Amino acid sequence: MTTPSATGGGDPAGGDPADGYTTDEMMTVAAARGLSSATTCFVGIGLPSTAANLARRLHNPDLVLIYESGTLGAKPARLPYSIGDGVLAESADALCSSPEVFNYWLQPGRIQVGFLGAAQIDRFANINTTVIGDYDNPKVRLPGAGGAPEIATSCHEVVVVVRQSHRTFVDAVGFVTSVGFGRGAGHREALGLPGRGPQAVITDLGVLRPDPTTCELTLTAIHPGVQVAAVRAATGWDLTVSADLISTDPPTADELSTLRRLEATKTGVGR
Amino acid sequence: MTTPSATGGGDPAGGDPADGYTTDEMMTVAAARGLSSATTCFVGIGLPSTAANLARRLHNPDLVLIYESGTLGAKPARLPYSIGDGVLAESADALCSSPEVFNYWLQPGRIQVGFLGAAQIDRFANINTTVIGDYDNPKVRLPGAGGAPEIATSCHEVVVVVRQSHRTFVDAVGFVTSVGFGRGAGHREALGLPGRGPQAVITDLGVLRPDPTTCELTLTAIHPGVQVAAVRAATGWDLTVSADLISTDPPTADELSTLRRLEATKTGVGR
Amino acid sequence: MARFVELDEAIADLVHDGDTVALEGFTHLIPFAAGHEIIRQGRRDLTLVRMTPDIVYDQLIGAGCAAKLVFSWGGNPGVGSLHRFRDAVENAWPRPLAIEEHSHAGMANRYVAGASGLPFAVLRGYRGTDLMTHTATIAGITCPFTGEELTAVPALNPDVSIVHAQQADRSGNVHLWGITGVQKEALLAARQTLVTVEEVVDTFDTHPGDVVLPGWALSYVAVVPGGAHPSYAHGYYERDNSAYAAWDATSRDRSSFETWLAEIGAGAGSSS
Amino acid sequence: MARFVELDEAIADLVHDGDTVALEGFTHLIPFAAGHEIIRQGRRDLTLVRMTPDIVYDQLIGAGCAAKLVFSWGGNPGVGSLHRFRDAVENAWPRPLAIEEHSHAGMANRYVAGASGLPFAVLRGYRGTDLMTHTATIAGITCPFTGEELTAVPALNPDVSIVHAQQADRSGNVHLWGITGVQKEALLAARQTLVTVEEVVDTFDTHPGDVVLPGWALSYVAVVPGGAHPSYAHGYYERDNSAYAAWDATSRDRSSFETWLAEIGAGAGSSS
Repeated sequence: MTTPSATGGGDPAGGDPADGYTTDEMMTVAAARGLSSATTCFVGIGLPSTAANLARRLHNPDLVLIYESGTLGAKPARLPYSIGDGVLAESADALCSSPEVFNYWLQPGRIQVGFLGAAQIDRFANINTTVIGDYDNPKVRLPGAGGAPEIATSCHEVVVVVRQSHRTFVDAVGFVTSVGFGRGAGHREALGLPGRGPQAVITDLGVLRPDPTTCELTLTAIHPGVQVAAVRAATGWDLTVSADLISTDPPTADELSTLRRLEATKTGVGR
Repeated sequence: MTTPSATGGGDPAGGDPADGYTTDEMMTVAAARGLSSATTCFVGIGLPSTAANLARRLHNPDLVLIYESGTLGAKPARLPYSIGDGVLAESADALCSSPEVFNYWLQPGRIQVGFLGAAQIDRFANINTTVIGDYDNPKVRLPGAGGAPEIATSCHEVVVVVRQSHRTFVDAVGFVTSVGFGRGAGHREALGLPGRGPQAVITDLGVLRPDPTTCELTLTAIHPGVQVAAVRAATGWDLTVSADLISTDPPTADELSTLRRLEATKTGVGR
Repeated sequence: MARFVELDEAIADLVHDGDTVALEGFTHLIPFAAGHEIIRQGRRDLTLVRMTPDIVYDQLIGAGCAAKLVFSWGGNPGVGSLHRFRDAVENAWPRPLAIEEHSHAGMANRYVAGASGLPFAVLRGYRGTDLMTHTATIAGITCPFTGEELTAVPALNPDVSIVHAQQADRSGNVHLWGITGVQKEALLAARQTLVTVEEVVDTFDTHPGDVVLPGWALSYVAVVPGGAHPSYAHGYYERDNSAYAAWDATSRDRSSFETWLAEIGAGAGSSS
Repeated sequence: MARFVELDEAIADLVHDGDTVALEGFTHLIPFAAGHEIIRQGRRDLTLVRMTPDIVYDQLIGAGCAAKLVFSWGGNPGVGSLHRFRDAVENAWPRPLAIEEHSHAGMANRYVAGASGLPFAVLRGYRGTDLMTHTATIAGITCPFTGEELTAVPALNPDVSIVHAQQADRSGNVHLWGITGVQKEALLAARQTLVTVEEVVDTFDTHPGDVVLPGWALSYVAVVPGGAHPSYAHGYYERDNSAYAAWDATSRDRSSFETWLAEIGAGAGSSS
């Protein structure tokens, strides 16, 4: 591909590795590294928001963050507590209504990277945030779609940040809330979806990327100290491991301290 | 009809008649009287704007004026020179974009009276502001539609203010820019147009209203000193005169002085 | 022209059993006080419409006010689940809750269509998702110029829409700013409207994200300082994140929820 | 990210013969300086798009820049006719001018569709008018939920949209206020954009009717004080109504118009 990929760079961390960090911290740092060359990012709340704000602080201060609350170019001084946090409005280049953020900004493909979380994700990177079990008689009712279905289709590419477990990484989600590659290669195109779909799924164990031919998520990077067998055990399908599997650089001291300072901003009262 | 009509009242002027006034002044005063009980008015520029602002000054200070420039509730201290005049913005309750004024305010039927001018108007109150002669090889190219087609269909009722002449009042306009009653009774309904259409055409000679049965414009009021024959001569069809023809009260001294003070506001530099 | 009334009078006049009611506000300016008044007045069989049900709808659902929920994201933002919503959907407690779910983009466009006097809106959305299977109010539509296939959603036209704004002036014009979500569209889509406000002022200042709605387009304005708590009112008070966190425990258990109901003055048996 | 450039450089880079170009601004903030630069650079065969052609398009049409005009109201506001527009339509001088005419509501919605990445927009409009006969870009569309018949218009996606704003900041964000018409939509609908501004400021104040567009969504910003004259720039200068009135005489006659062309520095033979 000739277009620059926001998630393509290995982006050597280039600092001294830090001692003692959690798997969540590794995940967030890896996700932030994936945004080192991104221009615009539509940010979901939670892990994606932490990673996107970390990327702005570490190596991409010009990264434009768009939240679905209609805050364009938010530069929050602390981590937002929710997607409609007042710090997003106060720091945004511009504010717009809900219809406008979806119709004028997301839908026309103006945003490069869509940064999503997931309750469940499957082999073809389809995301379920709606329901576990039968739709009309659910075992667990999840929050639902929010902005995700259109983020997943309209952004040029999608990055998913999610903790990996056998319950979360399933062979096929029972409910497709947001389309990854549908039933596999060619399905996005058949549906007429404009974006390229999920290009990276960054977890607490490693990084999965779609196979260029089959679009099946395969393990392409593994975090320090994690065994491939552990990743496979935390995956609900027979996970393919890339022949070019790389090992993620551990967080540098700078990455880790920046992340921790960022996380600490959220513990205040705030709103 | 049970809904109050903005143009239904004879609304006695109730003051001393003024000496010496022009036919244009009579027309504007008559048009302003027609707005004495109106609530909201979508205002075209020119004569309609003068009359609407006069109505606010004379007897309906709460009349809400909406201009197609997206100025909602404009209360201009002087007559606007154009429909996008800065005095409209400065005095408005709220400002909105062009899409919003048409989609959110006009289209849903939120505005009671549409106040329009016309280059030509016909027997069924259809308005032409597009072209005289063949469309592709015109004798006179007029400005075109502007906001009028949707004002004519979406406002609850329409009032037209136009000087009357044989050239302007034609049997059937060569180009329907804004629909009055189309080809006659029932045509608006067949087209699915929500508003009741033109309820008064106020000219420098008198007032024409649609016949309740045929929807043909008939002469229902005549201005002081004007002969019926003169009105008929200035009409391009065989004008029916109402059996209940009334004579318009001449402008009162107050109406006339208020109008003249209002007109004088426009002669300054302004913008 | 908007009339200034007390909150209880406005709710009594506007909200009737069986009505379709939208309380909007995207994280910010959520009309909690109005929601609690609906609970106190014991309304039933409401169709509740809202992009992000938030805890205000968790409370209305738990109190048994709702027969149906039309929504796009039903969580406790920054905290987790809406337990009363889940209990209604998963266990039909205190009564069965029908759901009609969309994406945010779909809901926003449904309000736009409603505000525009159109029966439907067009968007690029839902394709390939299972929402198309389970939600009847999603349809295909073909561009008459290009032949392209797109998605249509029907207009939302609530019987009543309620929002909270920072200010009204003495003419009943209302002013909100900051994150303003879909509030303008929700009000303009509704047959009748109520805006609760923090205060009445003589004139409006300007702020980023200003939305001013003319009083002549509104039904009622009620002055309710703090009416958005525990959500926030930009320029007035911050979000009470601890209240959102505490709701998780209060709502997780039916009996602690019923204690809460009694505390806000809901009549006996409100939830059953 | 918007780049700051000189006006002539921006026009040379953005506007090419045969392009579809929109200069927007509803009475207010009309980008006259940019229009005059297009004339000076001698562009030809443009499709000019604008709700209210105003005298800026009268000038471009008279100068022979345009092959086609897409519009909804072509007059000299407060004065009368656009004589160069009429001469082109009525007499094909200086060259034939194809027209595609709509209502304001239709044009506004065409820009909305363009800004939204949709191929068409839906409205209640045109029914019963002869515009439906003479304008190919109007079609019927049926609501998939109610069966109601409505009207569709195709998206406008200009090659270049140009607007004038009061201010830019140093990051290239632009700020306009007062009557803002369809400028946001025109910019967001276009493949490339130019915003001319009165001045560059460190930070934006707030004003009624604020519109802020992020620099990362724009191509070029050019600082052109007075760039909207003889229209007005709210907060900077008033409309030069006498210039609008004077244009009636200047434009009524081909030779006085050609004198005007020479005065603004258009090359010889610009109009032929």
